[in-house]
Amino acid sequence: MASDQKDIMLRWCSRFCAAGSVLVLLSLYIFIAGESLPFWQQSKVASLVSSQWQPLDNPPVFGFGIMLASTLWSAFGAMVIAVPLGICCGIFLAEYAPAWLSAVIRTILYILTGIPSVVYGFLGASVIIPWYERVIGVPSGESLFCASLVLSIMVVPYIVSGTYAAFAAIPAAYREAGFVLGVSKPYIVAKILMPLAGRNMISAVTLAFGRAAGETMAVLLLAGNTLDLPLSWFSKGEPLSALIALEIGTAPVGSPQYHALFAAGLLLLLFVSSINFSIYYLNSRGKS
Amino acid sequence: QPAKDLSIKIGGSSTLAPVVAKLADDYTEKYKTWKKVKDSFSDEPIAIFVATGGSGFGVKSATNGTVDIGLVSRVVTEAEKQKLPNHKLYTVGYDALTIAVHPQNPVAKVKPNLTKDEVKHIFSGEIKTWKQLDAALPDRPIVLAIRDLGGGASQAFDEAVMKGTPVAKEAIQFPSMGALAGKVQENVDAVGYVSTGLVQQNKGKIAVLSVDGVEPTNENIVSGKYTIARPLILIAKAQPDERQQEFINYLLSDTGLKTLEDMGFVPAKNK
Amino acid sequence: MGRMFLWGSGLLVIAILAAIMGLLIWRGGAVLSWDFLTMNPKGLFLGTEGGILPAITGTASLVAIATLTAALPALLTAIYLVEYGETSAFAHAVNFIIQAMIGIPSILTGLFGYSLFVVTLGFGMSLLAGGLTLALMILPTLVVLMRDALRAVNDDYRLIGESLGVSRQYQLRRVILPLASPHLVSAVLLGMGYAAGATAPIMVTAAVVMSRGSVSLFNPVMALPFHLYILFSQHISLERAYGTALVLVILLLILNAISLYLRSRYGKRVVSYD
Amino acid sequence: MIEIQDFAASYGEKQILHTINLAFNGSDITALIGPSGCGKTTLLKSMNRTAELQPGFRASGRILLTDKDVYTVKNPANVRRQIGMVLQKPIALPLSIKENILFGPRYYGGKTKAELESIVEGTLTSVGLWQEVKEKLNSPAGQLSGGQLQRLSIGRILAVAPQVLLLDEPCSSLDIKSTQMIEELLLELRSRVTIIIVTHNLAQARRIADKTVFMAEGRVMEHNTTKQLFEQPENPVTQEFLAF
Amino acid sequence: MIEIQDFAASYGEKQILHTINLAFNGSDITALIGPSGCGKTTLLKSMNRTAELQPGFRASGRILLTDKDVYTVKNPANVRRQIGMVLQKPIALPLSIKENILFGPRYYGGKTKAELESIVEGTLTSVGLWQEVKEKLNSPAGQLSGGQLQRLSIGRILAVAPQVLLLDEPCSSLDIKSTQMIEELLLELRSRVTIIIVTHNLAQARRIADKTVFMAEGRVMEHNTTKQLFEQPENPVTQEFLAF
Ligand SMILES: Nc1ncnc2c1ncn2[C@@H]1O[C@H](COP(=O)(O)OP(=O)(O)OP(=O)(O)O)[C@@H](O)[C@H]1O
Ligand SMILES: Nc1ncnc2c1ncn2[C@@H]1O[C@H](COP(=O)(O)OP(=O)(O)OP(=O)(O)O)[C@@H](O)[C@H]1O
Ligand SMILES: [Mg+2]
Ligand SMILES: [Mg+2]
Ligand SMILES: O=P([O-])([O-])[O-]
Repeated sequence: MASDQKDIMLRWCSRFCAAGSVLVLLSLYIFIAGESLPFWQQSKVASLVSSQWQPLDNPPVFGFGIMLASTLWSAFGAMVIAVPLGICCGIFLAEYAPAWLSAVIRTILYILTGIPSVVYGFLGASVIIPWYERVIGVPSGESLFCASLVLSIMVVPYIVSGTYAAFAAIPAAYREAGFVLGVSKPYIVAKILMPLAGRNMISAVTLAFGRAAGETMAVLLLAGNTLDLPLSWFSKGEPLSALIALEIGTAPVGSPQYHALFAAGLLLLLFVSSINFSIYYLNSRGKS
Repeated sequence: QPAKDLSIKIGGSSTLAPVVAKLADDYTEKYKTWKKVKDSFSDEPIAIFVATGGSGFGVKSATNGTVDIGLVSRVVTEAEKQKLPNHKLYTVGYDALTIAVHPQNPVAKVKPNLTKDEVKHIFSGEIKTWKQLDAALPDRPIVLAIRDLGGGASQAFDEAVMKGTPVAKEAIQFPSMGALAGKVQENVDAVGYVSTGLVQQNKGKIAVLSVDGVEPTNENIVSGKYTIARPLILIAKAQPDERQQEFINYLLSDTGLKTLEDMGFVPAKNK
Repeated sequence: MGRMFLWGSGLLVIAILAAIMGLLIWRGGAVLSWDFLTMNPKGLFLGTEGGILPAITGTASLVAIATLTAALPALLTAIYLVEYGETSAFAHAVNFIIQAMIGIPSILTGLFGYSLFVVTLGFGMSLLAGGLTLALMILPTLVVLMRDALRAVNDDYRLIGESLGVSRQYQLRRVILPLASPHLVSAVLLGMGYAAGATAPIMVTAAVVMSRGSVSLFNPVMALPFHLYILFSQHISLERAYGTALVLVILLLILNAISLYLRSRYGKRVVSYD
Repeated sequence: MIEIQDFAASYGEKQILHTINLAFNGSDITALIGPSGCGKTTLLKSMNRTAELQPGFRASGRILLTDKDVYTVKNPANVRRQIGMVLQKPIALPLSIKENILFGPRYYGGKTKAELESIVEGTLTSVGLWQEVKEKLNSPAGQLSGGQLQRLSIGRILAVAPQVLLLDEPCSSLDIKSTQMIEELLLELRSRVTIIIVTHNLAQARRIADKTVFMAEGRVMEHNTTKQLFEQPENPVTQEFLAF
Repeated sequence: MIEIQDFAASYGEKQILHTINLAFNGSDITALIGPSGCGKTTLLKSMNRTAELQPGFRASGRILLTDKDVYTVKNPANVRRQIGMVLQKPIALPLSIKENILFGPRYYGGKTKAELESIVEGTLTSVGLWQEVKEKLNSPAGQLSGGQLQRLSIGRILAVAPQVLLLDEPCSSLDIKSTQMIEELLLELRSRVTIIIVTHNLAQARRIADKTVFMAEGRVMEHNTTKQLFEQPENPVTQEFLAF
């Protein structure tokens, strides 16, 4: 049977491709870790959290304190705004909105996820910052808060669609089981549906957090890029991603600064990967 | 890959990149193909690419050969020169870093002249509000706008003014001179070191302060009286290929220097 | 009260999109013209006048390279995961790694592309380096979307195939791929949109502020998102930044709309019996 | 106890039920049989006003519970509370066994802690679960077997003290033993509530129902004592259905 | 024709089938009955080696097809081709009616165009569809009704000329008329292939099966002629099952 040979060929080709894809992707870890190796060999762990970043001094000083703090502020801040909004909206779409409105809003969310981050950053910097300066009366509006604001708009669709999917996946029988007891809808949502959707909602929020933490263009344009340790949400700061985008172009290949930037990349990578891993763990544990 | 050999890649200083980009555009517009530049060349269309990223990017890319011409707007250090043994440096002009503020900032009227020390104290963060600079000024914080560390401007400013004193950490870093100038145009409380080129480009939108009684006029820059200045340099290969040489010649020609001047810089021949 | 909050959250989403699109169309529409789409950037500062043609062709070339490089390996990987690997430990590992890679920030893909393609392999800043970086960026997304497209095909079709004793390759060719094709195409379109909008990965691997001359693999290119970034951040022209943003968003909307249409129009045929 | 008068219902354009007239006696068990898709579930759901949760549902006619038309009640929750319904698939709410029983009572409120405790024990005893679960009242209800779960579902309804109990194929996913237990339970409950049960299992109808209603294509074809209907069906459609 | 010897099977830790011994005669129809979950489907799928497509499936013992153990065949596709299986839900491959029939034959190849045409006509005739569909052989099979589709599914299997035909509740989603047609078809096919049919409908087993196997909890409880098994069941479990 000639077809059998084709089958065997396809089987091997596909396995080869799967291995290849994984290898290529793994090499991302290897490269970033490898290029940062000289940095780890030369620096103390304390430098990780030091808030000095002076790559051009002699000798240069590299501490990631400012960047780590900025990344956390902007990403957590985005969650503070996006989580309540996203969960409400997800529940609204799944349980309350008329079918047509739900479909319209979900299409809109789909469109919003398709708008590239540079456009969000651009609109944020050209509209939100001047507005923020005017309303709050601060001399200069770039801040982690503004970055969070724009990040929250960027990640809210992930939370909404995660919440929506979690609720939509609950069999109608659970709602019926509530309704036949003559209780109200909010009671059913709170006592039956929320617990059932809980785990999936958490993984949607975690996913969104990872996105917010790794996002570059929007924070580059909005966070202010100062080398000062941000002590509040309304400070300026320079998240890890912005640091890399700002300095990788000028760092001479092989210089201490170059390796330090890859070290920053590795930190970001480990941070986001651990989030991804926890989602995967959460999901696989939930299924069994 | 013959196309690779014929194209010219240029990159570096965000101050100089717009000038070179403009000239490259004029050049391609004028000649279209290499054959029209010189009859011995083949009939290939002219292909020129200009990247930006700051003077640091210019030095780095010229060193490792990813660009054919590096753009730098600061002094190239000896250490850097040693890594560029097969290269030739052309100073095409000069730029001054003006102490620039928003035109509506009262400092432009109340205190149009600062001493270098005052400038230093402003940028180091010792003077935090305009009122601290002069009692007649409003009690509002000063917003510092600086180039990021890879920019030529930040190094030139350090040499001319700060002399090793670190710039205040609250200073907002901008990835290009254009962005820095933009902040000064938008924000009444901002002060930054803006290239004369951008001041000329944005006439009326940026006010400039004198330093130690010297205004950053062309004459003062050329004569060296205004000291916060920096050279504009092309790093080319010592033996560029013929087409690159043609284009470098064009950059250094009168037309080239005229464009540089039109864009607000001081061309090298004036000095 | 609670109900108002729920409706409010839904309406807010509509308001956000309306505000974004309204702003882009209002401010960007003013500069949008045939010349804007077909001319090179001009002006004393390039970009203050003229158009964005090289950025459009640059983005198109980057997307083309990324898609051409990533789509086939992604499809084969997805086929492996769904049709051949099934429950093997290797397939689990592949699945896990690909899934984890989806969330990798694009700036890190850019960093990797820079160190691998630009520095180590010596491609320099070039269309090739940028396109391959984008290919890496979209690969995991494509695999997952394609995997789900194949998984959505009702298992009973496979059971029929198996009980007739025909091979998986035959089933794929005659039944599974034709059924999943709208979803597969939709996945590719989505990947294209993702690649077209990415800025961080091309900033140090491919994008320049000015390019003249034909597009070629070893030369850098201009690109729409990067051009937008430069126009805005260097204060070259806010109007033209809005115009560029509008062009970019319209381009992505078209890609996404087709992708959504394919999925909803042909979505049911994957799972139903007729 | 509950009476259906000239009732008709449709989903969108499609009419599902045509002028139904039926009366159910207080302490009877009535079985509702008929081919798949004939409208049995729709009829049950119309009676406790859960059908209207489906988009496009419209109804006309009256359904009287102790002489009051349930469709004139403003808040349908009040109707649902009085006309309880057990679904085909046993469902554990994501709560403990105890909280499953108290789901309704807690919502209606006004009970002391001791009263709630006695509701739990009383209800679980009446559905024959108390002995089996009294040690693990606080463990998740999801752990129970299908048959236990279906009895728990019935208990959950009984805990809000309905007057009518509707059951939609309550045994179709259960094994023989569990089915027997449910049937016994229904026979016991019959003195307290009016019971209407939809079943595909004709033997089950014969075993437990006093009356049987045969429906086809959205109409009541025959309504009679179970014995009469199975042994001497009057309608030829009933005859064919029972014969095959 | 097909013989099962000491066969046992499990999914992961859970043993589903326990030492099954059964022999099926060449031209018999055998019905396989038993409570839900007792392992009927698993047994069928084990016979044509599709059970092993499920993760965690393990089997021991022998299944002999004309004295050759199918579990010693290297490529299971060869077994599946000889032991065809019809699924519970009628399914149209997303191809034309004609191509549904030719799905197997085209793969095995080596047929001329004329031969393929005659396979289409012959098969459709034998499943009683030819008259109904000969005008629209090239239209999508999805258009057919449930009953037609189930006959098409049977035809699709017959087109690869299996020796054994397994059917897993083939009529459970069909109406009375379609069920009758399938039953007639099986009675006709019985001279050509060994037929084993799983059914929940005991009346159906009585109508068409020569032999009946009663299974419970993964074991064969009774295997006898249909008449004997229904009228004088020997095993008390069988008695309970039939009585309930
Ligand atoms: N939400 C709905 N929208 C539209 N049609 C519906 C809806 N629910 C049920 N129907 C239709 O109404 C008819 C009667 O359905 P119903 O569920 O009442 O039948 P049934 O007698 O309970 O059948 P079964 O024995 O299969 O449970 C069917 O034709 C069904 O397709
Ligand atoms: N893929 C699987 N993995 C694990 N367990 C399974 C799997 N498929 C079936 N089972 C279990 O095997 C047992 C027998 O299932 P099987 O489908 O053979 O029963 P059946 O007799 O066909 O039931 P029914 O009459 O409901 O179709 C059941 O307990 C079922 O839960
Ligand atoms: Mg029903
Ligand atoms: Mg089965
Ligand atoms: O001209 P810069 O080097 O400051 O960008």
